[in-house]
Amino acid sequence: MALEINIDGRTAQVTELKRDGNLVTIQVDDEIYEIDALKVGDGIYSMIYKGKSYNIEMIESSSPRHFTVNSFHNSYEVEVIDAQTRYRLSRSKGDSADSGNTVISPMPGKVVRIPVKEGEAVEAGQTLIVVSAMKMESEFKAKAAGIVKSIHAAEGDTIDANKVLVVVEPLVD
Amino acid sequence: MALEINIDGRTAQVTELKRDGNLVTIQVDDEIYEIDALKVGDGIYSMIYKGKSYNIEMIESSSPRHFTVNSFHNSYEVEVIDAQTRYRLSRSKGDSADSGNTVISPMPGKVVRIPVKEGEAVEAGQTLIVVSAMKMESEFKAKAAGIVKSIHAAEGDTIDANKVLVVVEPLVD
Amino acid sequence: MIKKILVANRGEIAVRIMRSCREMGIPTVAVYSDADRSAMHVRYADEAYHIGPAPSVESYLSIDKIIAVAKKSNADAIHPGYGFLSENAAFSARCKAEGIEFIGPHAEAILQMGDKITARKTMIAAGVPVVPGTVDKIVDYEEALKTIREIGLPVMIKASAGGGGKGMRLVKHEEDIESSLSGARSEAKSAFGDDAVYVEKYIDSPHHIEFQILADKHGNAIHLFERECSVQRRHQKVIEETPSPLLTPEVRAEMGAHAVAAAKACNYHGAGTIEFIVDDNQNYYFLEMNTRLQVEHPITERVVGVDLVKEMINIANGFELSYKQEDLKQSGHAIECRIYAEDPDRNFMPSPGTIRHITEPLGLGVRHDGYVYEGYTIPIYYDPMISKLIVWAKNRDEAISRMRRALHEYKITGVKTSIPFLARIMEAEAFKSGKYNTHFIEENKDFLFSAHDCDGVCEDIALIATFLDYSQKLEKLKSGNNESKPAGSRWKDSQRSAYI
Amino acid sequence: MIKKILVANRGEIAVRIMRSCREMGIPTVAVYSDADRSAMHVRYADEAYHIGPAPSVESYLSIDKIIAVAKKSNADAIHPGYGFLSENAAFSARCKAEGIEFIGPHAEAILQMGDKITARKTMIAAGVPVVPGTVDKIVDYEEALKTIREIGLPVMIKASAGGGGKGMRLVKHEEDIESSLSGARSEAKSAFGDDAVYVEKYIDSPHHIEFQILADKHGNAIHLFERECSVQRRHQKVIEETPSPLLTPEVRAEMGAHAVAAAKACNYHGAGTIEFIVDDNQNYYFLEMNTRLQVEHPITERVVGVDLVKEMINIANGFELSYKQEDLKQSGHAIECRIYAEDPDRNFMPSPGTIRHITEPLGLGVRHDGYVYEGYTIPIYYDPMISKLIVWAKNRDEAISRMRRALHEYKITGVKTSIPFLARIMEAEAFKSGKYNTHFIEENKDFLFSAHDCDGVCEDIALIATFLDYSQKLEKLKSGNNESKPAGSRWKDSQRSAYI
Repeated sequence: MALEINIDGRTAQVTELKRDGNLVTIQVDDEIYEIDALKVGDGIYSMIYKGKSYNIEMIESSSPRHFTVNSFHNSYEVEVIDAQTRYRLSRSKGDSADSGNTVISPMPGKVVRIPVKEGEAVEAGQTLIVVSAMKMESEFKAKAAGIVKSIHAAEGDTIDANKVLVVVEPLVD
Repeated sequence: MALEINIDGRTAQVTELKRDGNLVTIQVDDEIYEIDALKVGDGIYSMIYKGKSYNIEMIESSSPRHFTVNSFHNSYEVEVIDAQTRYRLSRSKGDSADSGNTVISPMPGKVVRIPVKEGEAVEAGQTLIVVSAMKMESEFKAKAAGIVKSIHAAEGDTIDANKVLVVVEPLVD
Repeated sequence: MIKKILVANRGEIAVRIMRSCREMGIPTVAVYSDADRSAMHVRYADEAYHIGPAPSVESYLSIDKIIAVAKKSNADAIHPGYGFLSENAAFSARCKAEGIEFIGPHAEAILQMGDKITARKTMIAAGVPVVPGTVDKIVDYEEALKTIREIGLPVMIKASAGGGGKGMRLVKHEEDIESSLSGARSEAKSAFGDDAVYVEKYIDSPHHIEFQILADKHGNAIHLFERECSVQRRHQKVIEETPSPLLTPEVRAEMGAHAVAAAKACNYHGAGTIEFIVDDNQNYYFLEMNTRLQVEHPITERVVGVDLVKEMINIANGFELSYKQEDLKQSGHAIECRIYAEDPDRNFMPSPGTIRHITEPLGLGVRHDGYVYEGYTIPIYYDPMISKLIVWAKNRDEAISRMRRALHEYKITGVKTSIPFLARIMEAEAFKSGKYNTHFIEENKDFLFSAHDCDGVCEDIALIATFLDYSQKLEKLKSGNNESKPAGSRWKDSQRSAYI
Repeated sequence: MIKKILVANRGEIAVRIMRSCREMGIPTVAVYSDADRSAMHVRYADEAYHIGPAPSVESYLSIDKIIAVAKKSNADAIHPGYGFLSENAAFSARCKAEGIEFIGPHAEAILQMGDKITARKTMIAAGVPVVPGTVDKIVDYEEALKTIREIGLPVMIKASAGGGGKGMRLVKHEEDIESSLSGARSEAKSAFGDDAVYVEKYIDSPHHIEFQILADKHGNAIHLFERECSVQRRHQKVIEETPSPLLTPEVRAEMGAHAVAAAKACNYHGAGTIEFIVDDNQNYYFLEMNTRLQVEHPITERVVGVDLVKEMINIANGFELSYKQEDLKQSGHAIECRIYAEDPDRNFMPSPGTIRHITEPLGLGVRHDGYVYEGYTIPIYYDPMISKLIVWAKNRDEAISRMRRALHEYKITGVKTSIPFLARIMEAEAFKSGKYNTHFIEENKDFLFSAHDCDGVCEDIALIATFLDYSQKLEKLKSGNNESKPAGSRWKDSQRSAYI
C-alpha cells in the first residue's frame, strides 16, 4: 500500500514494504524506515526507531484526511492526498476547494448570523456567516468577489464540524 | 426484556418497561424505578434516581455473566441467570458448577505445577493445580474426594481467565 | 452550620468545589443543562438536577431555576464558582432573601466593587493607590480635555460598569479625545446600559499582579500573597505564577497591606482578589476587585498551604478566620497553565469535540484540576478551558522544568489544545528569566509560534504515523465496520495476545 | 556529570524516576521485556531497548543484558529503582567495573546491610539499638536454648540472608525450639543457599516505622524523618503515613540521629531507609536497612519538600548534599495508599487484565504515581501494584478526609482493585484515631470486609446497571458485532448527538 501525504507543504510518497506485527518497514520518499510502531490509544502511537522512543498524537482536523500530528516539540499539519484531492488540486491550481468559494465549518458551533442571501453579490472580505462556539464568535468572509450560490444553514442552527455552510460562485475575471 | 439476576444471594426479576434515550423505566421485583442511566465509559454508569447521583462500576468477573458491581461504598457480586445457569443450579441444588468438581482459572496466569494425573484418586483438600500470577502463587484444591477426570493444561502453560483447568469426578456416596 | 451545598456552576470549578465539600463531609447538589448530562460535575455530586436548555442564559444564569433546585433539594448554601452568577449582586441578594447562604460576599460589596468609579473612590478613601485619573464620571469633552492634560497622555477611557475590554479606548493624541470619549460612552451604553466613563493614565508595559484576600464576618481580613498574571492574550490570562518574579519583599508586604485595606473598605467577607497594575519600577495601582474565587486560585493554595474553598465555606458558616496574617508564608514556587481546547495555530480558534484519549500528567509536584474524561464530548456552549495544570517546586527554575515535564506527559487526542503553545512559553527566554509583562505573548510571538529544530526524522515519523492511522481507517471502512470510536483496538489486541 | 540514565526497572517507579530525569534535562533509556512493549516506561523514555522474554530472570534481572544496553546507548549511569536488581551487590560492583555510575550505594554497603547478622553487628557497634538477641549465627540447639532463655520467650528465629518471611519462625514454647531451629535453617538453606540463622526477641503488637536517610560521598548524612508503615497484610505494606501518629518529637529526634549513625556506620551513600520495630511505649529497635529507594518515598517528598530521585542523582554526581539537617522539617501530613490489581474479597488474589476505563483522582493535595492507561493490559509476570495515591493536607484528619475523597474519585474498570478495601481502612476507628500497629488489618477484619449500610436502593441500582450492561452486550451479540471493547459507545453517542 502507498499513500501520498502532504506535510506542512511537502508532499511525500509513503509506501509500506513489510509488516510483521508492530514491526513495519516503510519507505518515505527515498528513505526506508524499519520501525516499531504500536498504537497504544485512540490516536496515540508509540514508535521506536533506532532505539529512540517517539510519542505521536494524531488529531483529526477538518476532514478525515486532515490531521494535526503532535510529537510534543513539533506540530504538523498533514493531509492525505487521495484521487479526489488530486483532482481538486489540479483544477484549482493549488488552492484547496474551501479556500476560495466555500465556507466549511472548522468546528461544531451555532450559527449566529448570515448577513447574505442566495443570489447576492459579495465583495472579497465581506462577512458571509458568523458562527459561535465556546463563548467566541468567528466571522467567515468571502475570499474573493462573487455571487452567493447556496446557503446550507439558517440562523440559530447548531452545526457539526466539516459542514459546507456557504458556497460563493467566484466572478470570472 | 426481562432478566433474572442474582446479587449477593438474592435473586431478583429485572424487567425493562420503557426506554426513552437514557431515561429508562425498570421494574426490580415489586419496585418500579424511573431512572436516568447514562453509560459514560466502558463499564462506567452515571445514574440519577430521584435527584441522587450514583456512579456504578461494572467489572467483568469469571464469566461474561458474572460482575463485581462497585458503587464506592458497596461492592456486590452479581450473576445474570440464563437458561443454562438455571439448569445447572437446579441440577446441583445450589452449588455452582465450579465449586465442587471443576477448577476454573479466575485470572490469567502461568501453570506452575500439576501434582495430579488423569485417573488419579484425590482427597478433599488435595492440591490439583498451582497457578502463578503477579509474583503470587495460588493453589487450587479439590473440594471433595474424587477421581481426576481430565486436565486441560500443562505445566508452564500460560492460561487465560475463565478456562477449565482440571475436572474431578466426585465419588458417589 | 451548612448542611448541603448547591454548586451553581459546571466544568472544572464545580468539581473542584465539590472536592472540598466531600472532604468536609458536606453533600453537594449539581445543576446541569441539556448539554451537560454527561459532565463530570453531575457524576461527582451527590445529587443532580436538570435546569434547562444548553444556552447559559436559560440554565446556569437562571436565578429562579437555581433557587428552585436549592429549595427542592434542601440545600442551605450555594457556591457560585467563578463566571456565571458569581459576581451577580442580585443573586447574592436573592439567596439572602430566600434564607440560603450565598458562599461569597454580600450584595453591597459586589455592587460597590462592580462599579469601577465607586470602587476607585472607595480605594482612594482607604488610602490604596489607584491609577492617576478621574474620580467622578466624565460627561463632557471640556472636562475630559482638562483632566487628560493634568494626567498627561496617553490615557485610557474606561466604562465604569465595564469589563472584558468593552467600552475602553486608548488615547494617545489630544485630537482623538473627543471621538474616543463618545465612542467609549456609546459602547458602554449599549453593552452595560450605563454610559458612565472615567479616565485613567495609561501604564505602558504593565504587570498584572493580584493579591488573594480572605475576610470573615467578624471584621478580620488577611491576604495570601500575590499571583503574577502577566502572561495574557486578548486580556485573558494564560499562565499564572506565585511568587511574582518582579516584587521585592518590601513591596510585597506593602501591597498585601493595601489589599487587606481594600477588603476592609467594602466590609468584605469571603474570598476575593485585589488586582493591581504594576510598572517595571514596582509602582502599583489598584485596578479592580474580583469578588469571587479566581480560576488561578490553586497556585496560592499550593504555596501558602490553604484550601481556599474550605475557608470560604467556614467564613459562610460564620467562623472566624483560622489563620492570622503572621501564620502565613510563601513556601516554594507554583505555576499554573490553563489548558484550552483551541488551535493556537489558527488564532486560538475553539476546538470542541469528543476526547478520544487522555494521558494525564501525574507525579511529584503536579496538581491537575480538570473535568473531561475519555469519551466525553466538550459542548460548544461554554468556556473552552478543559483543565488547569498546576506545579509546585522548591524554586522557580525547578517549577518551570516541572511544568515542561508535565506538559510533555499530557497527551490528548480528539480535540486540539494549547499544550504545545504552553510548552513553548516554558522555553521562552523572557519567561525563564522572569522578565516579562503583559506584552509577553505579543513580543515573543515569533518564538512562540515557530517550530522546533528536529532532524528530518521527526517529520518522517509523523508521516509514518499518518500512514498507519489512515490505512487502518481505510481497512475498517472496507471491512464494513464504520464505527468511528474504537479505532485500533483490534490491531493493538493482536499484538498483546502474542505476549500473554 | 551524568549525561544519560538507564532505568533498569518497569512500572510506576521507572516512570517516576524518568520524571525527575526529564526535569533535570537528563535523557533516559528504558529497557523492556516481551510483555512490556506497550508499557508506560517505554513510551516515557527518550530511548527504549528490548531485553528479552517476559520472566524477570531473563530480562529485568539479567545483569549482562542491562549492561549491554547501557553500553549500546551510551548511558553513563543506571538507576535500579526498587525490587529487581536494586539491592544486588554484584550489579553495583559490575556497574563500577564497567565505568557506569550505579545510582545507589556501593557493593560493600549492600552486602554489609544485606546480611542481617553483619548488619546487627554493625548497628551494635554504632550504638543503634537492635532487637535483643544473638550477635552471631546460631548453629546448635544447646546454644540456641541458652540464648533464648536469656532473651526470654517468645522469640523469632530468622535467616541472616533472609527477607520476605522465608526462613523465619516464631517460637513461643521451649519445646518447639529444636524443630523451629532446624526448620528455619533448612528453609534458609534452600531459599538463600545460606543456613545462617539468628534469634531475636519477639516484639508483640509492633509498629513498623522507618527513617529515610540521604548520604553523599563526602561523609555527610541526613535523615528526612520517619514513615509509619504499620498497615500491612502478609508482611506487605498497604498504607504508609508521615508523621507517625505514635512518635513524640523527642523520640523522633533520637531515632533520626540513630538512623544517621546507621548510615554512617556502613559508609553509605545514596538514599536508604532504616527500618525500626517500635513497641507501644516507643521503645525502638533497628530491624534492617533497605539500601534503595522505597515504594513509599513520595510521602517523605511531600512533607519535607525534597525530590529524592534528584538528590540520588546529585549524590551519584559526587555533589555534596544540598540540605543540612537543620534545613529540614516536616510540614503537614501525607498518606500513601498502594493500589493493587487484586480482589480483596477473594483473599487478595491478583486481578491482571485490560484496563477498560480510568478516572484518575485529581485536585488539591493529591499526587498520583501510576503507569497504567486506558486500553493497557497489566501483564501477569510482575507486581500487581498499579499505582500509588498520595495525599497531603495540613493535618492528619484532613489528610484522611482527602484520601477518602481521592479514593472515591478513582474509578477503574477491567480489573478489580484494592480501592474499596482502602476506602474502608480510611473509615476504621483504629486508623482514624492513629492507634494501630501491624496487627491492624487482622484485628479489624470484620469491619474492613463488611458492607456498608445502604437503603435497598443501592442494591437495586446495581441490579439495574447490570441489566443495562448485560442487555446491551446481548444486543451487540445479536447484531453480529462481537467486539468486546467498545461496549456502549453507540448508545452513548446517540444520547450525545441529541444534545448538540
